Amino acid sequence: MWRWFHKLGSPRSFYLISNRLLPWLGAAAGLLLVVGAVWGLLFAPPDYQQGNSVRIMYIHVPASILAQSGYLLMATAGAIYLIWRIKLADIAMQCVAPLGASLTFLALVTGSIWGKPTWGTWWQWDARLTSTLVLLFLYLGVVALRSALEYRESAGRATAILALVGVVNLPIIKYSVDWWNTLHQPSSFSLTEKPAMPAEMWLPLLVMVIGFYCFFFTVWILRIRSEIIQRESGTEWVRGVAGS
Amino acid sequence: MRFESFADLLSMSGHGAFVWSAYGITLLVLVVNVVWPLLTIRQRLAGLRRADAPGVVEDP
Amino acid sequence: MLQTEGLACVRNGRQLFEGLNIQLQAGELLRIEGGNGTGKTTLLRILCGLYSEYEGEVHWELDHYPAYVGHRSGVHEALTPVENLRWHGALHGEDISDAEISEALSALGLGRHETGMPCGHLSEGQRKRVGLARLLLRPNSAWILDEPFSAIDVEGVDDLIGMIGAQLDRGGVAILTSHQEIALTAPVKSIRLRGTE
Amino acid sequence: MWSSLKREIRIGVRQSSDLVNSLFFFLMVLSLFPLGVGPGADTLRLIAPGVIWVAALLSTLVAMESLFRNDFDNGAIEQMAMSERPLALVVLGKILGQWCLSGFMLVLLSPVVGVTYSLNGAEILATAVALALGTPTLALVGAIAAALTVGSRGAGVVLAILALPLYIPVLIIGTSMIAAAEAGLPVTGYALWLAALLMLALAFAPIATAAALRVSLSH
Repeated sequence: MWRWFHKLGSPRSFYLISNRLLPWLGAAAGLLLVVGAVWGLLFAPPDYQQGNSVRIMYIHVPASILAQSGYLLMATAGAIYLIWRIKLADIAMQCVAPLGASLTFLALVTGSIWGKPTWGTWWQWDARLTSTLVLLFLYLGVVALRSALEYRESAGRATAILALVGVVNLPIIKYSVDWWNTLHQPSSFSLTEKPAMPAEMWLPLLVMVIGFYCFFFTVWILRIRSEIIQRESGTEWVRGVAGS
Repeated sequence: MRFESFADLLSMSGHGAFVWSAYGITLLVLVVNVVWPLLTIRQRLAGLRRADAPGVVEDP
Repeated sequence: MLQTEGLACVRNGRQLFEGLNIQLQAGELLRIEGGNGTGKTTLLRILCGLYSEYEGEVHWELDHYPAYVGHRSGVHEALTPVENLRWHGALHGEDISDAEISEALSALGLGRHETGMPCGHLSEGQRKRVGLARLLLRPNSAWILDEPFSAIDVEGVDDLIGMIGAQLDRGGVAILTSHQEIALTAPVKSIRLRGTE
Repeated sequence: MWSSLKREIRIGVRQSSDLVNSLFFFLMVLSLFPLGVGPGADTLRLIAPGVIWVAALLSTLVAMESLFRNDFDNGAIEQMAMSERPLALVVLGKILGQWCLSGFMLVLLSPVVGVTYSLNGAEILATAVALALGTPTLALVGAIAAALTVGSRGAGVVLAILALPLYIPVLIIGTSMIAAAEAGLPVTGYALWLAALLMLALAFAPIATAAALRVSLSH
């Protein structure tokens, strides 16, 4: 296992491996997302309380799941870079931040659109939306630090430490926001606890979540490849890739 | 199929505007996320190709 | 005392040096020459463990951490030289008596008058001497000095060379960067860093 | 550690500009709200917990900006990194030293603040305890952000962006502690939670700050 881990560690072998992997992943993502969307939009039952607006769940829930797992992935890549100094881990960490931030933003927008028919307002300081907002700030913190240390050799290690500090604080923040919510939240429908769903409701959701994961990895690999070309532009093999 | 007609699909008993706008924004964000790295890859590769092309004076 | 293997460093896309193998025995002086921007300071900071973006290995056999005096003297302008050095001593777990501190300061030409005032009022050269006084505070087996002679007047340089000689005689090592020759009886090794363009 | 703490206090006393600024900042923010929101006693009582804590957060940020800046520029951080004592302990001493002159002062100011926001005796005591338990956590967590940004330009804004999300748990629990005191409810639970956060910060923050400083030295 260790040999494979190191082989993947070199940007060049990652680039070659991803050459084969990317088409399959991209196709799976496209397929799953289309199937899931059509299923959720057209065939899934409306909610007895919210009616059809529950269909927004099929994009809001996967987006916020990906937003959080994105941050965990970023922190893991950061830890790997700090411990084993594998250059690819730094590149991987750098490429997750903008992607994760855009998915967090997506979760916020779809959450507030979903809130409009349910609560009558665009923004409700609901526990899930608030912690998603904080997650967005954590992402922006990593992006801001990375750009503030642009020409610094050890910018990667600094952002890795920040990501790790963030991931340690994430559960604490989430817990305190949920607890704060119970103090101030009038007991109306909240996005936190998902309603008990019949099978024909959560099946499309499952398809969408898997689709979002495939999408996430596809874009992540694309961004990593683009960063590899940038950072390794001096090497022979990248010029070979450019030439072909 | 939960909706009888196309019009019914659009209106979704009043919630259509919200559902479709949410899906629209999602589609936009997803497409931008895919297209952006593809563009930068092509741009960077082209940059390298230009730099390598014989007879091209490499700008300092 | 010191051994490095295949030391290489790329900074801002430029290869500063590569394949650097240094051997330094007790009582030897290593002088690092090179123009500005050839990575002298970076190399010193790598040897101190302050800079870690490099390839290769650095092995020290020392009983104390090396003492480093860089361009920045490590002296706070609101504190007096004595207070500064007392804190520097405490950093290494030794509480050094004020007598020893003022003795070290006077060895560098800083009398009672200067040691009473906050370092902010001292000149650049005097502040550097306070930084250099740190070397005398406790038995260091390795001195790492970045341009020690800059901002020091002529007889100060002689005192300093005398100090370095004494350090080498005691079986310690010294590594320094400097643009001027150093007249010393002890064996002097030197490396020239060419900015490999 | 103690020598760094004493050194920080001595520097703070002699070069009190940065730390006094953060206290003035605290009082200024507090005096803006009555002007903005209205001087009515009950409105002030309602907003008091939130305002006090937001002011404490911002004044800690102002103090954080100068925590490592000076020592980074004059080379003291390099000496700290090369000392035989663990850097985390030395840094802890430095942070607590600075807290004594900035965070702790907020605790001493809480009676003044309490009176201006028409809080009674018990509420002022709760405010003081809350600030006493919360501001060191703010200093410790803020130090991580300060250490990460000390090597970069334009550190002030970036420092705030990094630190504020991490301040949220302290803000929430601290605010609800004062609010509970105003409602006459027991505050021990909140105090214990703030103490728990403090212990967590004391355990982990210095290590992260030391690692961040070593990285900033490698820039």
